[in-house]
Amino acid sequence: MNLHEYQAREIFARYGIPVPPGEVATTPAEAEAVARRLGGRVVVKAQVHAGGRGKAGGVKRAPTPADARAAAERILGMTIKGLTVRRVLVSRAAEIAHEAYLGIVIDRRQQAPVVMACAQGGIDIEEVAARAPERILRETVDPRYGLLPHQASRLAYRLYGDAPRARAAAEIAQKLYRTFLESGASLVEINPLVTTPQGELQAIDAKMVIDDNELVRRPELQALRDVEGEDPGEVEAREAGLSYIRLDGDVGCCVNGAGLAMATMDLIQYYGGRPANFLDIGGSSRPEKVIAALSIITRDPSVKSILFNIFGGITRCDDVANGIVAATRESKLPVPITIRLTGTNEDEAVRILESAGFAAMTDMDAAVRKAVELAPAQPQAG
Amino acid sequence: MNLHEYQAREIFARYGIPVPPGEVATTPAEAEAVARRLGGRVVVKAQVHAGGRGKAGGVKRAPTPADARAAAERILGMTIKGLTVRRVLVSRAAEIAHEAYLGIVIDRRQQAPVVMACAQGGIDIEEVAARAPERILRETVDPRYGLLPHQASRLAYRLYGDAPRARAAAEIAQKLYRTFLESGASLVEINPLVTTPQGELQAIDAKMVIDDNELVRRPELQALRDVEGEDPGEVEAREAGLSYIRLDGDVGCCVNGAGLAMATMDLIQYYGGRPANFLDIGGSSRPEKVIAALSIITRDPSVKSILFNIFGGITRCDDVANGIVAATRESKLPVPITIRLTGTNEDEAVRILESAGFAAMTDMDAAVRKAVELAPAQPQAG
Amino acid sequence: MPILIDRDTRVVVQGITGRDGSFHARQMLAYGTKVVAGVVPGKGDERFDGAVPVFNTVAEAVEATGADTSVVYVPAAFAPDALYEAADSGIRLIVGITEGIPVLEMLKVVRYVRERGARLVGPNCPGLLSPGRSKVGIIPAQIAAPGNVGVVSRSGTLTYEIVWQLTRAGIGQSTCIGIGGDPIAGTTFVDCLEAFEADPETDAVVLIGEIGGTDEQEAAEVMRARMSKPAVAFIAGQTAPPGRRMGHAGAIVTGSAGTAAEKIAAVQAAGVPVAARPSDVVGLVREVCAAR
Amino acid sequence: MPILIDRDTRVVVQGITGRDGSFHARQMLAYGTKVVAGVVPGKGDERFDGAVPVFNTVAEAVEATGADTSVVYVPAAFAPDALYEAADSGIRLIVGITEGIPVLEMLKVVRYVRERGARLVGPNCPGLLSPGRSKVGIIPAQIAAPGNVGVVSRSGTLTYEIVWQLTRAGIGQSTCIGIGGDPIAGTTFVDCLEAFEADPETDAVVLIGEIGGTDEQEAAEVMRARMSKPAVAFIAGQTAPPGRRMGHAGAIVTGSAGTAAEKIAAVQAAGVPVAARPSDVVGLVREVCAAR
Repeated sequence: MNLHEYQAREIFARYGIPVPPGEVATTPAEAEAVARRLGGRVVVKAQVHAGGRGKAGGVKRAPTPADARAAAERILGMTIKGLTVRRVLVSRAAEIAHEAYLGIVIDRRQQAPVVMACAQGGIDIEEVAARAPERILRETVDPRYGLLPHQASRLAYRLYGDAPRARAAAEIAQKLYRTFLESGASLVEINPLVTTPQGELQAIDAKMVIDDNELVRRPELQALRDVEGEDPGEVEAREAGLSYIRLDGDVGCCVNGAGLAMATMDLIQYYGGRPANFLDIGGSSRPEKVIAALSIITRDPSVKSILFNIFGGITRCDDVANGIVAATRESKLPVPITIRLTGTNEDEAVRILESAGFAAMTDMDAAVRKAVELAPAQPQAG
Repeated sequence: MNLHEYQAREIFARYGIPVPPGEVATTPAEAEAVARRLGGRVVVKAQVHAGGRGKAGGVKRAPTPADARAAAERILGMTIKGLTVRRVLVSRAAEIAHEAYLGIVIDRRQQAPVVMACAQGGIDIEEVAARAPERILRETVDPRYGLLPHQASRLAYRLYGDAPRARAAAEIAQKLYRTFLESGASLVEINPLVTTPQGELQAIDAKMVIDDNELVRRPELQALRDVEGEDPGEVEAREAGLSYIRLDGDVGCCVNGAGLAMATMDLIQYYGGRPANFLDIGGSSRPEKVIAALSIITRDPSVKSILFNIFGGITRCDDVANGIVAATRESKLPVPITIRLTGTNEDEAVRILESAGFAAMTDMDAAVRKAVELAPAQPQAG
Repeated sequence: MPILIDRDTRVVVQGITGRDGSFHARQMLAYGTKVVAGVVPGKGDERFDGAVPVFNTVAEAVEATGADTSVVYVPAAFAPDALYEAADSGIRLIVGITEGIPVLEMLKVVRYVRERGARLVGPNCPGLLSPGRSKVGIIPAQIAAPGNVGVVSRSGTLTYEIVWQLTRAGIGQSTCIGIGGDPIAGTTFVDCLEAFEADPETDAVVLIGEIGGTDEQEAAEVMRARMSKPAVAFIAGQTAPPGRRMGHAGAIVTGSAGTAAEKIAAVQAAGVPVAARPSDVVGLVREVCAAR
Repeated sequence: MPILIDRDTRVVVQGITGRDGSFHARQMLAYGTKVVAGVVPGKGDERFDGAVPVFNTVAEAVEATGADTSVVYVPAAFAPDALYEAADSGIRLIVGITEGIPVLEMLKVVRYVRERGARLVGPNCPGLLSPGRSKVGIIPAQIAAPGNVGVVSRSGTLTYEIVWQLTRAGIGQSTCIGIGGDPIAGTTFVDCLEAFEADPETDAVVLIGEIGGTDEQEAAEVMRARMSKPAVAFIAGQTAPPGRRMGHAGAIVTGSAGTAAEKIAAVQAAGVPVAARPSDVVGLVREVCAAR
């Protein structure tokens, strides 16, 4: 789960990481009031779960409260990568002498958290990693020991030549590690970590991603989820225990298992179609899940053809068939459906579907090809 | 540092380990008042840093508050292994259906904490360990992981056949481990861990030893030290940064280094004498330490002869010599002194001592022999 | 010889009385797997389905039954401790089926298990199936047939799909192993490839990958440099939106975004053919075996 | 060849500007030890006594100077981190002089150091002296002389006493090593005995033990079963009151109270003579060497 910048900086501050003062606002008037409270120059920043906010015009400097209001007016309601901006962060503008990067992620290969720093900050760190990996400084953490003081210090002395800044940076790295660990994060980032002309360090942007598996035992973080800022289909899916991501195509699909779901999407493309979504109903096959899945798919107006691809293992094909029949009993489907089922209780499923007037297929390629054919060809359709 | 039972049980209770209600009392009237508050039968227990309190008459059951008063009257002021009882714990008497042992210590060989349990409790666990070690159940803790739930559970199921008690015991073991870890203990013990006729578990006696090296960072535990309950010489020594243990003999000794101090005591015995103390002035040789050491030794009335044995390495012999001269300038020593010094600045030390009227030797055997001779032979003297 | 499990594998089921544990214990028993014990704290002395003894602890189960392999169906909140317990009770192979274990927990678990000389497969994995010999986990038995192709995969149903197509085409499997899709896994593609390479009854390997991480790139390196046996791959997620699954974090560490395209390129560069569709796997297996 | 250190040993001093660190760094330099670097965070770019470069981190010191050995004089509160740092900066031998480190910290440190392939001597130890070659720690140089007797001890000044008597009697030493008196130590008697056994320049070993723990009993077992070279022991603490030093706790774990009497009996049972007085060590060394 991604946190918004304003949420992440609040958590950072709780752990003692220096962040410039700021508050979130949902209206231009609020933004102006916050700017007045803060005094001095501020920055108004769109709070959306999308990268490249700056380039999209979602970040504006405002020398006066009136400017802050005007900036908020322009930013609130703006759409960045398909997401509507509903909140802005109004934060005191920092004076910047130097920008660095500090972050912590899990290194899958070393099976350890890695603290990373880079003397260039405020930039696209992925690009640095790909182009000039030697510029990224690393400390691998033994998860049984945590980030040891000398590791934080070593990283900090490599990042900054002077002892005062190195000491401050080492302390921030230690606090950032505690934030990471105690929040169950899979990523925390300060980008940029700014040095002011007075030589002080400040975390100007804050990013946190929480491991979804940690949320069960961290209701206080779960509560930070911004459902308004998400696709409503994805919210509904999560509540129904499904995994759903909306895409640009027109063939809506419902599959059991993430790998098979991705392979199904790939096969739709292989046969010239475009998947409208990723949807994994998971291992269980309770009919309610199937009903929820169908409701989410059919609500997407770009879906022109629906494909079920079920490989029955633990999932029982007859359960899925019953779900489809139940979901379509009350309201007829607005678009054609292609159903492929094979494996556990396949025969029973076919019987259930056929007696409800559905055809059932058992071959994946054939089913995908048919579902693609049923979506009317649209050059560049969305 | 040893804690008293009443201190340890308070810490146990803070960690959620069930202990019967009770309070400490310093007078018989207080003991009676506590017994009245608690209601029902109580136990009155001497609070001294000595084992075998029960055998020495330091633990008495009291069915009524008046009995508690009477028991406290007999116990307070009593001497157990040379220590005067100044406090009693008045605790509600538990009904006992079964007694077990539960403890945690550091296993030096495995370099790990070991949680130990024994289905026989309230007994001398060292004796069981020596005589029937197979009766002690063990779980070795990986210090990087702590006592894992399954380890506590495994120990508990081996200790008790029934699931309800095993679950309760596993929980107590986990809490005891947290107590151990967070207190910087080198030993924690519940002996006995009692099962009441209702099937509930209670910690009836509580023992904790804190690693002295942990006290610097744990002032709240340091504050629990009962200086009144200790030998005044040992208290003074600790405050002066010396390591001192009073013994039964008459040759008082002052040595630098624990190993050499023990070897010196052994050599006193080898030559027919009896050491009056262990005293290690440590690596530094500031004259104040020497002055404090001499004051502690001479205050012990059983000391008939004093021996200094200094091997100068980091310790400088001239510093020690200066300390001896300074300490004896104001008050003459009541008993003869034998001084052996060798190593760093030995010549200078000899000069200092001789000009102050002391003889100085360099051979350890010769010095010990002489110090023993100077203590008048006393058959079985104390 | 199949890898990791065989006819003699003696299995203890941790969480045998739970919903998933009981269902799959029965499936394993029906397949002929030697399920010798179950573990559920507090249910020691019971018998599962009147036949399999249940113990309070894995240590007891191992002592009483000689179990050497454990399969864990314990809910996520208790699963790490179940994995720790298996590792320090003398179990040599631990199969973690449970999904939803936090990554930060798993970082500690994998080290603990490794230090104690055990192997963990999973978590969040379907387990292992050596057709005709033993099944430990949840892979449906009816989709597989004995043979000489090793299958290793990060996914569940996609594996079943491909195994089923192999079986229908008359291509049996030596062992099918699902290593799980979590970012931190006890067993990697590389471990499995090495085991298949060493297994005299495996003639070729099918590797089923997906987006995220760089496991497939590491596997490609092993297939290129250290494997004599032919391999075929399929990699899912060409149409997956970038940045969704550990995309950003992974990319900072490795400089790779973990896309299917990168993985396919790496595997092909190692001389291993990559199937465009799951249904192309059968044909490629036939080709690489014939070319041998 | 002396054990663990030699003329080529390149030493970094952690805490070189502190009271103890600076004094002993000078002593080591005067002895001819290759003190190539010091480490004090925040004092990088300085030079100690105008000669030894000081670095902010051990990693930098190792990279710039090729240091392979570290000696730690850092105060107890910061010493564990200094030990961790040495271990993960490529140092192979770490000598921990600092006293007062909590046992619970050391339990974690010893595992960390071991996993990273380094050896820790100490903490709370006087270090090592290979007479005429190198000195790492605080053993006074003037008490020792080159020769073929290895000395290993848990104590400080008692070691000096015995080494000095050996030297005065014309018996030189290959290496004198003080492993420290703390309950948890990185290097044990057994480790040192094995090293002396393997060292062609050591002909006999003097072991100096004391009460507490069972290290001497374990050493006795090694001297009996795995050592061809003769040994002599002295064990201090026969008159020490029982139950004072880890007496109770140790006894519960091991069933042994760690008394001198138990240790002496164990060592004698291994065929190793135990000196009644420190001054008897010289004679016994002569005897065992002559009998060889």
